[in-house]
Amino acid sequence: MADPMRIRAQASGDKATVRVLMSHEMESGQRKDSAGKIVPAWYIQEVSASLNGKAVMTAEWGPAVSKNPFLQFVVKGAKAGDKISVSWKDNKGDSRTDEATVS
Amino acid sequence: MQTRRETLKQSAVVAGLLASTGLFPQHALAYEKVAFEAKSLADVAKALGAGAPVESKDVTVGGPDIAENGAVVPLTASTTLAGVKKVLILVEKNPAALVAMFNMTDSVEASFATRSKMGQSSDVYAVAVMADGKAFYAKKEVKVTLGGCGG
Amino acid sequence: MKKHIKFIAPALIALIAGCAAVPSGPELDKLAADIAKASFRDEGQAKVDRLVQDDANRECAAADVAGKPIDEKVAKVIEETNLKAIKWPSDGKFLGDWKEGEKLAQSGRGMTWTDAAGSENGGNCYNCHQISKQEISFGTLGPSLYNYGKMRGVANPDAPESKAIVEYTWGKIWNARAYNACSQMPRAGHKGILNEQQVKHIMALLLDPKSPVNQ
Amino acid sequence: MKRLALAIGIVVVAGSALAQKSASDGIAEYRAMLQDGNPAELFEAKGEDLWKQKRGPKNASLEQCDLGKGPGVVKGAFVELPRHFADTNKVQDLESRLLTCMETLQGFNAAEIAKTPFGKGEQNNVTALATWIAAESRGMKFNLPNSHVAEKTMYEVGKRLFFMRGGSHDFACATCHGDDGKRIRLQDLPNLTKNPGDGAGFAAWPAYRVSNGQMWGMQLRLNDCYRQQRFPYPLFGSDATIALGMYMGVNAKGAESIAPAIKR
Repeated sequence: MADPMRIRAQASGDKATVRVLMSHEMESGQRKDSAGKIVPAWYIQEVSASLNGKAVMTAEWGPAVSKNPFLQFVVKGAKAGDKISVSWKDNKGDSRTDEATVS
Repeated sequence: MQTRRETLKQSAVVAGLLASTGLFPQHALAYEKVAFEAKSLADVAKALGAGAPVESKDVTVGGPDIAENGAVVPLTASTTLAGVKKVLILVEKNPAALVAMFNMTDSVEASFATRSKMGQSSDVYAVAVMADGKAFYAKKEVKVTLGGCGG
Repeated sequence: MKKHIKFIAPALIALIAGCAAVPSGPELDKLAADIAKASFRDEGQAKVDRLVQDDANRECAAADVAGKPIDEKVAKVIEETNLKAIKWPSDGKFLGDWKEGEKLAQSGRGMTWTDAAGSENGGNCYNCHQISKQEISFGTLGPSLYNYGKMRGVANPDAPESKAIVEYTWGKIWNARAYNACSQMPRAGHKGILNEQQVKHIMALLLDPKSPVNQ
Repeated sequence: MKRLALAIGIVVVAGSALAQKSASDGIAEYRAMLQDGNPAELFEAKGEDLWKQKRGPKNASLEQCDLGKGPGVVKGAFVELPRHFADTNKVQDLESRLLTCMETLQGFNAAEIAKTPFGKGEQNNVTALATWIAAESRGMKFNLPNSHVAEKTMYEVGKRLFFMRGGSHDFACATCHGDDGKRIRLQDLPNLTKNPGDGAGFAAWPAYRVSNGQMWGMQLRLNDCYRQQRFPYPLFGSDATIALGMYMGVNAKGAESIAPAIKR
């Protein structure tokens, strides 16, 4: 199973900035291994985020997003103590959901 | 103008948003395969059923002037336009131009940051796709330098 | 080499852990050499014989450890020995193609344990020197070589008045220690990093009036 | 962040400002952008879990591991390593000490782990552990004890190895790291013969490498330096690598640790 994400959500005024680090190879499908064979693409395709269980954002990614991806977005109406949940799913069907509390 | 594909896609997004805890319902997101294979800004917009993109000062793209390493290039996209439906980040000279696509709701700001691989120096784009299908963009050049001998 | 490790290690521990005083200088030199021997193994083309130092490397390193410049007489011997070892171009032609030279100057590849044995070596030049104005990714360990030929008045590298600087440049690339006993620059020709043809290309990059270096 | 200007006047101003900005300023800006969100955090979290988790043939955690400040004391340990350990009667760096703890407490075979290539199996766990342990001393200043005769001896050995020229290119550690203000290509090179400043050199590793998305501990940092020096392969946790750590660590006295850092 994939390693956990690191999610930091910091409230400021009536919104919270969410910073997420995900543990993923994000293999582009362009790279060759030492034997000269193309390493198959393996990357996060879908990302979604929710605030206290309510979906606030979805994203679709291509294989160009860097290894161990970083994502930042701003959730309106989020305050300290709220729960931010982030999920990803990759092109092999593996997925991961982690949650953080807004500080 | 809305294509059939676009209509389908919209309902897919709605389905995705209805998913409660962020777990993905089966096939909630129909991954935009064609858009993620497109080679240019125009083709990405077309694949998403959007109109021809127009440059706009209300869209902002962020990134370094020079990236020390093409493996990780921090890029941001934001817009002050009301009624934005999607925010896109593109790298023109990558094998496929579209890097990331963010689907908006009223609960997030139209401002996103992520990091992209870049094979070479290139223009990068932030694109705002509006509810009415119009697309606006900003671009900037990011130079990618080669590193040292590996250290 | 590997067999030695087992014999040396206990001796090292005894010496290091010996509760007396810190060993003296020559003892430390010996200990450092023994530790080096016990701490490395062959990998790919990078074999443990690369730890063997010639006089030039040993004397210069010793001076560095002591924090003093190398003894003048010792320096002279190193320079003379290395000068004698320089191979001059077999056909008398010093310059090749600056475009090939630029490629070699850009490349830092070759001779590491991850490089395939026999693969083409680069010159590593940009790692330490500014060379052409176009390449902004250059190192500063060595002096800038931008306008190298132009600054030295080389309008025609074949002309007799250019002979001295052309020969010096060849010698410097081939074996930098011939002119400066403790130069940090690799001995590209002497150590077989670059072959004669490759050195000619680098020469052209520095001295050909058409090279971007001299624009 | 640069707003795309439509008015020609603005374009001209922006253009000249760009031209004045040097390449190194641009690179500095790029590096600053990466500071916010260092993927090393992912490894930190993993390392903390590994420290507390019962693992290995003895099904034990590492919580009783003595990193030099007594069993279980993690905070501040990183900035005092390498140091001499009475139980092994050896000078050990963070990674070799972790191997000792993994063997004595958890029952792993330290020699097997040392032989495992970087990035494989238990080596990944050693790196994650080192990342977390380093992070626990973030902001603290390096202050190796360097009082035991074995420590002083290893410092002197490290100094000699630092200046040892060899290989096909006659390189020593000192070739790149013996002087102030030098660069290889665009990379700034810390002068490791003295305190190179807060968060530079020894005070930056373990670090996340953006070029390959890998987390590197000091052992791998040294290993790759030697690779590029065209030297043979240094054994993991060998006395040469520890002596060099001792030399760099003592020289870095007073430097603030920013490890785990993010590097190009």
